[in-house]
Amino acid sequence: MKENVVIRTVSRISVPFIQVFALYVIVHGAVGAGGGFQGGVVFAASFILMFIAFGLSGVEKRLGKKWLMIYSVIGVAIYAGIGFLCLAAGGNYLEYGAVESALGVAHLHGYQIDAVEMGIGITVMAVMVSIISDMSDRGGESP
Amino acid sequence: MEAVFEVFLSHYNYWMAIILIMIGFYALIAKGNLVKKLIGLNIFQTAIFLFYISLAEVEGGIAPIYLPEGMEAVYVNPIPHVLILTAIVVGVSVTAVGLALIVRIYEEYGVIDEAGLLKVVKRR
Amino acid sequence: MNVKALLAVLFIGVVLFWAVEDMPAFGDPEAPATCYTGKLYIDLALQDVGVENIVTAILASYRGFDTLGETVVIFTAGISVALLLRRGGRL
Amino acid sequence: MIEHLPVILITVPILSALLILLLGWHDRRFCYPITLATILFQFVGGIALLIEVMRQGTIHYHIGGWAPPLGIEFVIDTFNGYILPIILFLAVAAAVYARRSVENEIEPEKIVSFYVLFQLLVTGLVGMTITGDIFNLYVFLEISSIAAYTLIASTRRPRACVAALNYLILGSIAGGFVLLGIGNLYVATGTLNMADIARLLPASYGLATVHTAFLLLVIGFSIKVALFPLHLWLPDAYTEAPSAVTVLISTVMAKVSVYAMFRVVFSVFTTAYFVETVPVTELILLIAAVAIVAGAVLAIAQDDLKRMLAYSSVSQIGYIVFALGVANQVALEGGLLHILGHAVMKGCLFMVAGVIIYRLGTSRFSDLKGVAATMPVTCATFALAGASMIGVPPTIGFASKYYLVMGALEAGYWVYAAVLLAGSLLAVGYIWRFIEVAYFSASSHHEDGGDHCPAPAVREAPLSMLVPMVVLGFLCLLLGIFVEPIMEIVSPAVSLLLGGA
Repeated sequence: MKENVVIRTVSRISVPFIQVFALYVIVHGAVGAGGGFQGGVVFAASFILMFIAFGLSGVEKRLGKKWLMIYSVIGVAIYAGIGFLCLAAGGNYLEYGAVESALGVAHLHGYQIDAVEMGIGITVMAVMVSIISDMSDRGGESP
Repeated sequence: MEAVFEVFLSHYNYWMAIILIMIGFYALIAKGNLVKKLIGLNIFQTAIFLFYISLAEVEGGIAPIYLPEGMEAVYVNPIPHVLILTAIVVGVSVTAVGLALIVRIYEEYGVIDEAGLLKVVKRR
Repeated sequence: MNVKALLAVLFIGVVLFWAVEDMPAFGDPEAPATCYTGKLYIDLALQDVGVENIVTAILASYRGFDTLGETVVIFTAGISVALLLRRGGRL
Repeated sequence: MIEHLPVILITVPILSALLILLLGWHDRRFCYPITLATILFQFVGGIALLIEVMRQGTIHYHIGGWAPPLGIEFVIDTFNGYILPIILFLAVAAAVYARRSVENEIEPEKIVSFYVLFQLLVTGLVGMTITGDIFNLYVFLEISSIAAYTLIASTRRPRACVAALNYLILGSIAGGFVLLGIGNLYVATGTLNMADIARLLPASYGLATVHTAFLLLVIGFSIKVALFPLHLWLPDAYTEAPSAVTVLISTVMAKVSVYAMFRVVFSVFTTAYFVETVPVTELILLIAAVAIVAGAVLAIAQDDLKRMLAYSSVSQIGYIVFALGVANQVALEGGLLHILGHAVMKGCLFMVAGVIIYRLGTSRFSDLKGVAATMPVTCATFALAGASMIGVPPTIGFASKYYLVMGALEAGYWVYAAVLLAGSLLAVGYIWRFIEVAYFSASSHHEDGGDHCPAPAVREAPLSMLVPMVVLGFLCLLLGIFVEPIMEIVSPAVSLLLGGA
């Protein structure tokens, strides 16, 4: 790809803002429009912008495919783990109130919902980036 | 005629969704190009999402997020939104797997339309 | 024009259009869906879950298992694409 | 912990799928033991649930502690309590069988993700079986479908990708129809819980919305179970998939799809709707009869063992759907028995095909001449399971077909009873083709030095593939002889299905 200063500079500036906005969307899910899935997709979009602007191999090396896989595992594990936490606290699966009353901390289930949203966001982000990188990895190899 | 028009006026959302469903479904089963088939699949699914979202609507309703205490409002039905959030993810996943399969097929056979594929697959 | 495909599409179209006449009108506040569970969620979500966004309350709490399923679906898709397209490496 | 067992059966396997991925990254050898252990655990859990259901009646599990119209509920009654151990037993058999077969057919670097998806497929199917919420059913349907598309394409053969894409397109149409059907039901009743829908539905039996929902759901699940005119994805998918995957999808996935169809038709719409309000049983019977005959005729016309068995599946699915059409006690008992019987025997037959592919690298009839001389155990097992497929007493195939015919006669469908018997005769035709090739044709391998035979010394397959195959073969016989204890589970399940009337 030809060097293009404008694209690189603009994306270098905008990527952090996109990521901050993505985190805002995830965390804001409980009180307003937003949520884990939407935020995760926005977060993935920032990486995809980097793919486009800086080329695949460089960004992939920074990101590490191994870490993408681990992130997607962590996301699902957070969600399922919170469910098991509720089981351990004596409630049904995903019964957030059980943990709250077992530990006696107020507003805990709000935090659990936030954690669940984070889990969704992490998984969605990691999987989206890994799908894009897997697919665009193959350029020029076809017959 | 009058009655049909009445039904159309009060149910146009479903009509639009169904027309889109038919367009997507046609593209899905009749198009030869595999990528166009997947585009058809996406139109088909998105039309179904539109159908769901439109049946959540309540006249004069606002997004289902509670207003500050003391303010009264009519909220739209939140469940279809939740269901479709899930269904969108499913649609994205199916599209991703389908595109990955098409990439593999293109690498193996060098064709991307159904007729050509049929010929190549038979020959081997 | 593919006649067989057109017939299938027309069949589905007719079936779906047939259903429309018995559906509640667009934005009808008396629709069964809105009156029954929709209203229940709107009335209960704040005191049950304590989250302002009703969609999030349903997504994460009432129908949380659907969302776990959704997360697993996207995880499955990620693994699937990796299986189909990734060459070499440890996976 | 027993009261949380339903949800543990789904969530522990999800965690174990993650574990397979992480440990598999470290060392590939960890994958298989974890998969096998998890599926075994699920099987034991399934048995425990069945015992619990038989002892105490239907189990309800409210996820998140939310009662049904609001939350998602798991319901285990005698019907899915009966299905659950069957599918998990066959999943265990497929998992035992998978190890060597997968080493042979799949590139080593794909094994980790293969087992992750294998685990997720089984988990999705278990979820479909025990959920009591119709949208949750859709979510699990899609988990299992996506895993299945990829597993089919995971071999080295490029044609598998084409088969998988075909399946993906038809499967997505099915998924879309199911989603639309659920939407129509939701418009009519305003709820997503199956029992709740069944409770509210009688008020709106006259609405076109409900008829449309019924039609869409039945068409959607018909694509999934490959009922005759909609079976086009099945032969390619079953033929091209790796042997272990073929065993899994032809037994477990097909049976769960049939279960979902039965569940939606009987528990959501109930017999009061589809027998009395909208009489569609005649149509279902006609389609099922056509499926039985057409599937068997097409099976006879094939020249490849695996493809022949795939078409035979189309025919046998016809038998199960036939029971749905008759919808009386005896015929449904036959249908549920055939779900068990067909799962066991078709699993066994596909394992035979896989073993033959493992040793000979092909399953074309022209290359299998005289294979019985070198693989006696395999071919004997095929004969045993094939006899069950035909319906020779005292096998399980005979028992289920006996009940089906009796049910058809009881309902006065003489012609259709004759069709069932004709289907059995046609089954003789296709089973005999392999027997003839294997036992009564001169071996080509030994005479011309085996030059189109990749393995120079053809002998029986490894023990880990033979054992599940032989066990399933003997089960065809044993279940047929000891059919009484099974009927004790099946009869209440059928009463439960018909209970809505």
